Amino acid sequence: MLETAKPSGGDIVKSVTGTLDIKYRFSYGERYDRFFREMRDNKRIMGIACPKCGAVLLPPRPYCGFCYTPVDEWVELSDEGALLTYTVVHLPFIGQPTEPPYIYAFIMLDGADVQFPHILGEIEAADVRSGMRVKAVWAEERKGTLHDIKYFRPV
Amino acid sequence: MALKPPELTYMEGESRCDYNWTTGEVVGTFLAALRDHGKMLAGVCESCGQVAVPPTSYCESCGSEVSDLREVGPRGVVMSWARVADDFEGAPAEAPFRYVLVRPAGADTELLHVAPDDDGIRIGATVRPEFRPREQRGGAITDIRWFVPDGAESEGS
Amino acid sequence: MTRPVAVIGTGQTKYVSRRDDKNVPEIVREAGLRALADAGLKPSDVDAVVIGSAPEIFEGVNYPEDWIAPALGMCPGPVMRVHTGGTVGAATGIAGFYHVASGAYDTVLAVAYQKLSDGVPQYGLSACYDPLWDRDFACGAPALVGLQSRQYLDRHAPAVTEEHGAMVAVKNRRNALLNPYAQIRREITVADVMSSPPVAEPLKLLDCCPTSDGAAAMVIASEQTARKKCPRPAWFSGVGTCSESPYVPHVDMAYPESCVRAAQQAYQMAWIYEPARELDVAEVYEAFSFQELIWCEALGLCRPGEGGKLIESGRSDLDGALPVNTSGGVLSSNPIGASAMIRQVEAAMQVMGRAGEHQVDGVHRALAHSWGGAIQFSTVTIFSDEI
Amino acid sequence: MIDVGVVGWAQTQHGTLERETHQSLIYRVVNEALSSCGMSIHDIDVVIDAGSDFLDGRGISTCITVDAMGAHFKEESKIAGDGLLAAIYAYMRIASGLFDTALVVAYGKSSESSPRVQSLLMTDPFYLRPMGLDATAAAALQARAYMHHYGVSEEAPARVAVKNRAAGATNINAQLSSEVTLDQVMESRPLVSPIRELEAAPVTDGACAVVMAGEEVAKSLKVRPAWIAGSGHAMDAFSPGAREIHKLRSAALAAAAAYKQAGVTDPSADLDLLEVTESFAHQELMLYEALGLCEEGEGEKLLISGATALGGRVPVNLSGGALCANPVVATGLVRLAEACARVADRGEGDRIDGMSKAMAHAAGGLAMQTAACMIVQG
Repeated sequence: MLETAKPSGGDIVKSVTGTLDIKYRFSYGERYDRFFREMRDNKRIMGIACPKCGAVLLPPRPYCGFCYTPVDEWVELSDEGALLTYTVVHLPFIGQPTEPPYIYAFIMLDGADVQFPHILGEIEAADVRSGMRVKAVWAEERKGTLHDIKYFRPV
Repeated sequence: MALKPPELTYMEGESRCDYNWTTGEVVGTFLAALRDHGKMLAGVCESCGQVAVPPTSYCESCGSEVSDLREVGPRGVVMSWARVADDFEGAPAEAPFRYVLVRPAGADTELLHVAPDDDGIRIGATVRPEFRPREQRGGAITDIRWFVPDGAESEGS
Repeated sequence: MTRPVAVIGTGQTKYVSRRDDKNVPEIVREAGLRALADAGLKPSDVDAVVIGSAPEIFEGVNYPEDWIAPALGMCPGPVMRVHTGGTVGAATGIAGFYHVASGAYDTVLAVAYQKLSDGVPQYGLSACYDPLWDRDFACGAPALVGLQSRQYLDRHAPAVTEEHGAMVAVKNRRNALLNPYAQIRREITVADVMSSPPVAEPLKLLDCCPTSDGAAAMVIASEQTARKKCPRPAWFSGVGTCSESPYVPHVDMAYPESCVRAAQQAYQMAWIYEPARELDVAEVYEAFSFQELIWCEALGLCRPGEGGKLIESGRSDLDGALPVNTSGGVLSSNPIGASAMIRQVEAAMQVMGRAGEHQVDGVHRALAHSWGGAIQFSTVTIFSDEI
Repeated sequence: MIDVGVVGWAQTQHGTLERETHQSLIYRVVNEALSSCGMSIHDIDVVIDAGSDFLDGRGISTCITVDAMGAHFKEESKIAGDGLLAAIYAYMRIASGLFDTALVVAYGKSSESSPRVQSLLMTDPFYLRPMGLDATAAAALQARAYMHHYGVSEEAPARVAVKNRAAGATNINAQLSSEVTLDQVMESRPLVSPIRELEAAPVTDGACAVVMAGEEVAKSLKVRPAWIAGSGHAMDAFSPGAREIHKLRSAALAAAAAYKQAGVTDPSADLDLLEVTESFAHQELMLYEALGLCEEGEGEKLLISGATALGGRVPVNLSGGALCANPVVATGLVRLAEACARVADRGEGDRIDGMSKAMAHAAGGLAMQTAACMIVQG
């Protein structure tokens, strides 16, 4: 059946290769704009307080994810906090700005009720403990992204 | 500590990923026939008999197995066309060119391909495929360079 | 009350790291036709199709259902694709359930698939993170589950240890030896797991699932058709799903509330009061070893913090009182978009008595669980041998 | 199936919304839909949403929009394709008897990436993608085949654009809200000919939300619902060359299923209004035929008769349709919201006297491979 039509000159084409390269322009929107400008210009991390449940939220959204209330009250957070949990990433991946191994962590900043994601520096993986105190080390050159903080170091 | 301009409006981003798609036997055989023999193979549905080009291993019309491949064309009839005036990244030909739906002789479906921007490309016109030279073919639908009006001299020959 | 709905046939492809003989629609067709054959039906007996797959970036085709569904012999006809992340396979089965429970359709074919080898799986998963927030630090699924596993271990130390995760990996790979569809069929030891290279600590290579090509399918039908076509249908007796935001206070990855709530809902619908006693088998979505312990706790199959004791006791072994992941689990086969449906397929097969060598005797009620997103989507499905 | 009403609906202003995020759009539109029927998010049992990961530039984008939809600690599921399909799934959820209320959300921000690339992503890797076929080119092939097959004049699609842009001029949410003349359309830039710029839908950001409720809850509300009378969806063959591309078989089948359920036997007499997804102007003519408003090949005649314009026998796209705003993924759900607003007796401005039954249509795939329809009545 298929054999009869199979080209005699060579094997069938087993696969086809291709690349997708899609460019995006992600809108910061009004909230991320304010949040990242505070980081870039003032080295400040801002949360938003929910007037109903009182939670101080991250990342900044127009609403409280928990009780669906509109939120608009900006609150300055400490750039210091406690390590919630962490993992040592050994796996390389495409587009990764930090070369593995590195320590990826969830940090509960003082004054916040939601975790802040970042990486740890100035510490060996074996010395990291959940609950330890860490503080942001700010980058000299800041552009309005989470990389405006280089990493968090132990206090 | 006022916020300074510039405002942050857009973050530039991209999604870039490489793929290696398995073709399967029917698609792989069709592509190899283009490459090795400069021939178009169609799939014959074992149930409804539809002759489909390019072929899939299942009949898009009735869902049955397609296990028999047969040569169709090379000449075919233009069933529709559309003219592209402006170049774009990844275009299959230099603009202006035309997209065509060609029904090769012996087939019941149409193959999507391109054609020169030539008034001879119109609905009902007979066209024939112009294959790329053997050494430029890689086992892809683009091994057919395009379809030209039957009887026309191929460019560069 | 809703009208009774059952799974009356299942189909799977063999899960492999690279399926190089068939393209995506052909793999979906293979699983779909097997499910129909298992149910004794033809494609023309199907009233609607539900398709499921995880992010389109895995295969690089958007709206892949448009390309794939015609391979099921259903076009022209009603096709809908569900798209919920890791839970999608189960969410697809559940959508099939609602297609029939609503009275809109009698017989539905639900198929879920993924052909991870066509693209770059970890890139696809990393693209799930918010580009303006955590995308640059997170690394596919292992980093997220590394955080989760660390939180779980730290909370319950020393009652739960890294060795307990390794024991899950050993058990599930052992179960996979009996499952002809499983990808990884190799006996391993706790020492092998503990000495395997770190991926996202505390996860080591053998704590992690593979990436697979494959598809799974179920035929879902009304009571009338089920009684006619299937001697022992697997009735949907409990269905629950729950989503949660990762950005609210008190997110607890070590005891995810979406899982707890989805389970409560499914148990309530199925009249189950003591899941650990009333369920006969459970298939949970353990993409990484520690997750089996976390899910067993959140599903109420053991008490919080007793995951270590559960795996140590042998209770969740194939010959234990409540076998968990009799199929070998996600740790043995992981075509992501299909993985959650494979849990449903295994649970349904156990109820139908069609699980072959890994069949557990006397299964009346089986649970299938899945998770997705940033550990924020959960589904629980309970199949029963009676309405 | 049990009676289900569409009780609330809302859509955003459509356009290029560069200061809006997906979350801010969704949050606003959901709140507006809820308040339109006096409900709170806590009254919602299940959320069914539609979005496109490739369009959003993220995998599983519900990861970061689920809270914007108010779905925290709720049943929630996502459907690929148009929001109208999500509405059909939500309808099934309530009809199962297991849920009383459902929220349907659909959103898209096409301005964040290239629409051409987005539609190229819909092609298969073997046969269509190497040809660079995008949605406009596929629609152009369809337009030429359709016009040739039935002898449709070159001005006919342009006349659809004139009609719909005139209607859109009164739609406060529309992106394009100016009228155009036949000459302007005919002289507009060719995209992929025969399609001209003014015969193609614009690039749009926008969102839509709809609230549904089972009979008991729907009747307990202070506002009157639009009751769902029927729905249907269908998919045709994938390869454009394996379809009769001059016909819309999927739309005909989706409509047939909806008509059967709703007891519609003569659509042009039984329906008072249609809202259809005409991403390209010629498609509205094809839809007249596929949806049974006229005989095959008679679309142009129906248009010229004025039957489908405001004040006509069976108006189509009084909102201006997709040609005035095309927030892909949400476009079809917007059609449902528009249809509901016209037929539900809520003492508001949008309702048109004498209209009681309307159908919304959504399309998907290259050259309308897929279709979904829902009929609502006041």
